[in-house]
Amino acid sequence: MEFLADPVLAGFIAASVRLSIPILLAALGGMFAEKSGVLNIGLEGMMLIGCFTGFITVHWSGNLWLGAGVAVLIGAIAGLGLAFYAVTLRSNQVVVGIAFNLLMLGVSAYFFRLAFGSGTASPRITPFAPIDFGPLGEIPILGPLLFQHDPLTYLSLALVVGGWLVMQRSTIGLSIKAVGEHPEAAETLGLDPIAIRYAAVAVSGALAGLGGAFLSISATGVFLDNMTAGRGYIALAILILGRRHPFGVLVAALLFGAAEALQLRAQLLPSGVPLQFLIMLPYVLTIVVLAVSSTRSGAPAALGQPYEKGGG
Amino acid sequence: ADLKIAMILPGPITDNDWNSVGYNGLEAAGKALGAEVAYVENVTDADAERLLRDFAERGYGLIFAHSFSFGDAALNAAEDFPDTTFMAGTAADLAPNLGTYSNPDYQGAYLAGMLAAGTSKTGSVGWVGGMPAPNMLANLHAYEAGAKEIKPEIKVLHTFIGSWFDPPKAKEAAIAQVEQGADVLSAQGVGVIDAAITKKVFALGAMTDQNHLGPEAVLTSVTWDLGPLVTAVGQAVIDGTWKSENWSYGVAANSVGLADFHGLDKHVDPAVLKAVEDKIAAIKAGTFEVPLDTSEVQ
Amino acid sequence: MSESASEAAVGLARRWLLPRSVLSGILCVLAAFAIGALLIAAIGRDPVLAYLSLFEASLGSTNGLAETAIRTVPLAFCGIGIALAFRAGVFNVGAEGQLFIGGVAAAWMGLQLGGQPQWLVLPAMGLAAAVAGAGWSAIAGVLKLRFRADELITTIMLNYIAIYFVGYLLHGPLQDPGSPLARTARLATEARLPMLLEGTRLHAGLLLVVVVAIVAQVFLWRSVAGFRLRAVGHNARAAENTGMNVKAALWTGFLICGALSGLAGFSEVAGVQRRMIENLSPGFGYTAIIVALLGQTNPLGVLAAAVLFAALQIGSTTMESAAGVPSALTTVIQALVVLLLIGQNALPRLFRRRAVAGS
Amino acid sequence: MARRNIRVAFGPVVANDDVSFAVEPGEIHALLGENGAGKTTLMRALAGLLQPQAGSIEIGGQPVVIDGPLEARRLGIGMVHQHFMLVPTLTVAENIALGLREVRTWFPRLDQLADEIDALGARYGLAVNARALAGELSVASQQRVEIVKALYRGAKILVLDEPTAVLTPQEAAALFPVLRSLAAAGTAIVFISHKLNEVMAVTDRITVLRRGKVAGSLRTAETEPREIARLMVGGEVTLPQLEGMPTPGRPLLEVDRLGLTDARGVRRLEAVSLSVGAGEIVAVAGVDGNGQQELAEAIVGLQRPDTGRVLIDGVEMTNRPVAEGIAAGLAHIPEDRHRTAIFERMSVTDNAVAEEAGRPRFARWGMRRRGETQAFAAQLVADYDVRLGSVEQAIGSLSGGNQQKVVLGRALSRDPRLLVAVQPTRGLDIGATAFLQSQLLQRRAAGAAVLLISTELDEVLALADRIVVLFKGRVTGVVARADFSVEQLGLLMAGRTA
Ligand SMILES: Nc1ncnc2c1ncn2[C@@H]1O[C@H](COP(=O)(O)OP(=O)(O)OP(=O)(O)O)[C@@H](O)[C@H]1O
Ligand SMILES: Nc1ncnc2c1ncn2[C@@H]1O[C@H](COP(=O)(O)OP(=O)(O)OP(=O)(O)O)[C@@H](O)[C@H]1O
Ligand SMILES: [Mg+2]
Ligand SMILES: [Mg+2]
Repeated sequence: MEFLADPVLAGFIAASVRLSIPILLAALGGMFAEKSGVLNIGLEGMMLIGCFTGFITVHWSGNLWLGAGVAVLIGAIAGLGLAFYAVTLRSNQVVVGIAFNLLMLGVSAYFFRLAFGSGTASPRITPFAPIDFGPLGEIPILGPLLFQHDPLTYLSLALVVGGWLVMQRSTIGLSIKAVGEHPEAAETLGLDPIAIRYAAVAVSGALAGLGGAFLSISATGVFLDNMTAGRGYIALAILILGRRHPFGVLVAALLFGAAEALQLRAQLLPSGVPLQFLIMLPYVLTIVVLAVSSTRSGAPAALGQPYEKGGG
Repeated sequence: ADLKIAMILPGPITDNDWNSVGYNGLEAAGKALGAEVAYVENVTDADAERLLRDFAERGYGLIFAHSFSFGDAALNAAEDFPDTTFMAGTAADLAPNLGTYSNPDYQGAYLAGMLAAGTSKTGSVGWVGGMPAPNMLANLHAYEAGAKEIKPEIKVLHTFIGSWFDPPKAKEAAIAQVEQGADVLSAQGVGVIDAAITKKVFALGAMTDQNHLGPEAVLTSVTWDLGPLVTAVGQAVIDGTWKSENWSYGVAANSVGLADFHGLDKHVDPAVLKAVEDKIAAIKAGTFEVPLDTSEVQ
Repeated sequence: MSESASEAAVGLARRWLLPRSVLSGILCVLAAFAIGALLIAAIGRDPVLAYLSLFEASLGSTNGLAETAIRTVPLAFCGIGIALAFRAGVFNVGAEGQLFIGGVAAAWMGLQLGGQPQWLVLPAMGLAAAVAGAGWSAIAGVLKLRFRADELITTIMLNYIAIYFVGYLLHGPLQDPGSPLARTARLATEARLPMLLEGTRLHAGLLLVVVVAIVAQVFLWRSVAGFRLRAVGHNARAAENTGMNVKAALWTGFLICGALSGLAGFSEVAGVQRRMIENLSPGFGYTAIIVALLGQTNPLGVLAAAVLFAALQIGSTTMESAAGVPSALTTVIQALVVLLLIGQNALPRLFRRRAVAGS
Repeated sequence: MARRNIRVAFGPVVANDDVSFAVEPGEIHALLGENGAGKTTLMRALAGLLQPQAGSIEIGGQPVVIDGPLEARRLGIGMVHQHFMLVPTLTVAENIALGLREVRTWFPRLDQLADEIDALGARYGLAVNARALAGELSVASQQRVEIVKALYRGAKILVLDEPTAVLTPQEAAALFPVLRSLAAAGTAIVFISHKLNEVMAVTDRITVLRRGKVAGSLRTAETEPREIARLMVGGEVTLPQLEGMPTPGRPLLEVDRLGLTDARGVRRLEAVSLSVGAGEIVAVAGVDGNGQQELAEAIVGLQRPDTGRVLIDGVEMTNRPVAEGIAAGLAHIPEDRHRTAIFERMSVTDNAVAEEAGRPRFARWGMRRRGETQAFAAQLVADYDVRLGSVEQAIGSLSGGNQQKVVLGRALSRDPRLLVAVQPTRGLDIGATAFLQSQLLQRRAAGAAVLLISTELDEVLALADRIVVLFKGRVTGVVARADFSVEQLGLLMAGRTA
């Protein structure tokens, strides 16, 4: 039982949590959008814009929570923009999502240069620090898993529980699911599928924005062009791996984070495995788990299908 | 002489790293020579040749292809624009109007390795980089060699994160190294200094003085100033004395060096500091040459 | 109304609508440019100069046209592949990875065949690329058809894996012996695509992709197999009930997309880079998804969308170098063009009832 | 409740034109009309799902404006839609809770709601399990859920759009007392149906729509089916009837001890054996969901049986691809048209040749022959009286009846030796039904074997040479034409073996 107290194991567990949070938040957001029937390929862009606006807000105001709040707000606005295309214009949700990602990539880099010039002394902020739980942090396994993190991590975990409450234990969740499965039925009961989808996509943008902000105001204290580096796309996979369920998403994100943490540690061992094979480990693992676990993906019946009001 | 100088860079000029160095060098040379300068950032290999030709067509007399991976593109462009002078970063094949310049930051990495080993109390030091490109490998091997010179039994941990820019991942890679015992880190990518701050270890900055990113953590930085090289090349083109060769502006030319310690040298054994100073002198005097090793690692 | 009369009416409408949609498409691009002009002016650059250089570099000169054509090739190859897969109901977004695998296979074949005659080497390279790309895509196919794993996800993951795998090959077994760089040795002249236009880099890959687009168009709309592919994409269950082989159609979607993306890799290797390199594609396979859908998943439409995108991307970078417009802004303008174009496609539908045209 | 001079138009299509219609509390009022006559549209306007361009609606003498489903509900209007409006992944209680203010937002009191639903159901003899997933219920119980949903939401005016189209005779018969007891409790009921005998049996008044206009309004007691049919179609319609004795030829279809387990592990068919000879119509009767669809799909090749054999004209065809069956002269008219038979967004032409696109007639060297294909589609449209604008129109834009005619034409134009038709007249109006049934009889006369799977006892009695009764995946009896009796069939369908 000695290995339980091993600092390397503790570090691995804590790192798994840290690496999973941004993806977890984006995937949780994606869950709301997909449950309502909208495929949000734009998660990546929403993360990136949250990453940027969160950073710049903290840089100007010095207030970390204000930064998180602004990232959430801007993410939600980006979500509304995507919803306008996906829901109102009924455009192909894949193209819209990719175009949004492109737009956010450009917008964030452009405004970063506008704000800080092309100079090379890149700005830095002091990110969230882990909360000190004293001896709790020393508990084997549980300590690094639960008691060595910063406030944003706990907020994220709370959001998972909140997401579960909303989806599984509230009529809001019922409405979202109804709209994603059978929008006509929802409409006959007086629900407004269009409004619900707008709201769900806005929430997904807000959560993705927070996930992005985590990268710049919690995980590090810097911003760099394209800093999300594809995490929004990974989140889409995590979402399906987690079966669009808040706790499933949590487990899947932790799995991915653990694979990443593991490969970063495996590189330090003389294993003889070529570097590139270690780096691809999280991606391979995702595919393998998806293949062995998915008997049915359980996608909402109306996912990706635009809804026309009163359309017969 | 109305020389116009252009540069294409593979990444964003705000990276505090390779691309910032190139951009700063270009700007410095432009000021020094009174030359008009232009650049394109985030250039992919697929676009490199076209942009080189583009600049050549628009009358730029001296064009820098600031990446080891632009060598082919520069060679092809040079062939079709014989009156334009091209300079490619660490290129193997040259042409009469295509020269190359090395990336001698590995010389600084050797010094960094000495400092790291000398400062380390655990007997392990770390190094985090993006992709296993030749300049990165040269840097890593020199760092290791420098460390071994001070402490032959030192352990040098290295990690490649698999992409050039991913600060959160670089930070986690560095944290993993600290957890395996490393207490001095070489930061070949944004994010590593964050890890040093969090884990209360030292980091050695790269390319520019990165102390502002972690005043308590960045012991010093290996700096690379491309300004003198770009200026000298520009002057040679203006004077008509330019030759196709490997232009190397390293430690000896004061282009590569160590930044100010910002007072943190108190944490380093004076004997080590002395050894580093002696090494710099030896390099300048030509009595020591930092080995250039670009072999692959596992 | 008699049958033939109504058909004639539909035909006429199509003929008259097409130029109109092209016109409104152009208007959209112009609108995106107008917004871009404001942004360019906002940072103190000259929008007129910027757009002149954009146009000049992409369409305003022989060389510009050639560069646009060069960029069109990989976008169109991948885009047509993606379009056909989408038609079959296969959400293959793995073109990027398939392109890398195809590229490395082409280079390997080219190096193996050394100094053999060109008529042998080039087809062999193309075949190797197509087979390798299709093989890579087939992984996602097996995952979907055997394990029911969503191809949208597996192909995204396989893109990462392909790029790292190619990285391994180029740092290891296939590395150019004379260089520390992650790339293969240079291909012999026989293993390079012929040049089409003196003084430019335009290579024969363009001809190949145009032929592929026409063949794909005919395949999709005139052949029995193309009909079945579309039918399966529309309603797989009804397709099965009418005696069609659903699995065959899905496999066709996976394999064609892989093969054509592999050919994109081949044309980049044999036509542009003349060796396999680590960064063969700056996201061609991802841009091609937009291209495929903007082209309404019609091979010829995709070709046109690829030209538009190629011109935009070529012009953008020149705009950056010539007028000092930051690349971030050119990215914004590209995104605006896409968003306005898809908005324009959708807007009329908001005001009109569902059209009665077959698709 | 009254509605006056209602007009609804969809662009050029006028669905309701100057329609006036009134229903009293405690009354069951039938709304009749051909496919596309405008019945559903009228009721959707009432339910607040679309707004009429002209006319007014009064409830209890007060003019009202129904601008949405919420307002409709407030006014006590409940609608059971032709295609059920249940979210399959939610439970019955959750379905009913949707959009209800009374159910708390957080931790909705679903248990209490479920009890109330069960109680409400019990009061009107509508047995529902409020805790079951809606998607796992049988069609009949989904319908009961829909009615309970409307009642729970306080419906005083209940609209049922073709409620019996998907029910078995027994289930339909069980529905009528419910409707009567609701009416007795003061509910006004609008009952839409194509089945005149039901309308005669259960309603008090009848309003007939034709092409969007009111063709007549009558008291049920004072009229008879012939008159109603005449009002509906504007002429005489007689449903065809099988005549003459069977001339049994060699068996073209033999099903031998077929067994099938579905994806969820439920046993759907158990040792089912039957045979259909040339020139014979064999009907499979039974309550919906007793294995009929599985039987048809196993014969056609869409589902894999795990035991037993299927022979077509003596050739083993078990588990062969659908294409082989088609090549052997098998044609299938599936139950779920939208899901299984047609490609909604493809043209009528493409749909018409879907089964034969690769035949030399329609293809040369793998390329489709455009002229031949279109000529064929045009012929089919003419032969089967499909009403449309152009054969290049998407089939999804045709009315259901016309879609069904294309499906039928596609199947019959191949001169199949064996026709498997599942619920071919479901939801069709009387004229279309007559046409389709006469086509089946023509096939028989031409020497084909027809397997007619239907839950409509009338249809089965009128058309079949023999009737095979299925119950819970087993054959409970085979009755020859001479021995047909409704009572005995009813017993067999309830599982009593002869
Ligand atoms: N959403 C719509 N858009 C355009 N036209 C419509 C729409 N809904 C109905 N229609 C048209 O209105 C007419 C009436 O349709 P409705 O659904 O009311 O018929 P119905 O009487 O219910 O027929 P059935 O007996 O087949 O159910 C049809 O001719 C149809 O073409
Ligand atoms: N959104 C729509 N746009 C155009 N026409 C529509 C639309 N929705 C329905 N229709 C038309 O409304 C008519 C009646 O629709 P409905 O679904 O009631 O058909 P139906 O004949 O009753 O078929 P079913 O057998 O499925 O009941 C059809 O002609 C259909 O084409
Ligand atoms: Mg209807
Ligand atoms: Mg109907």
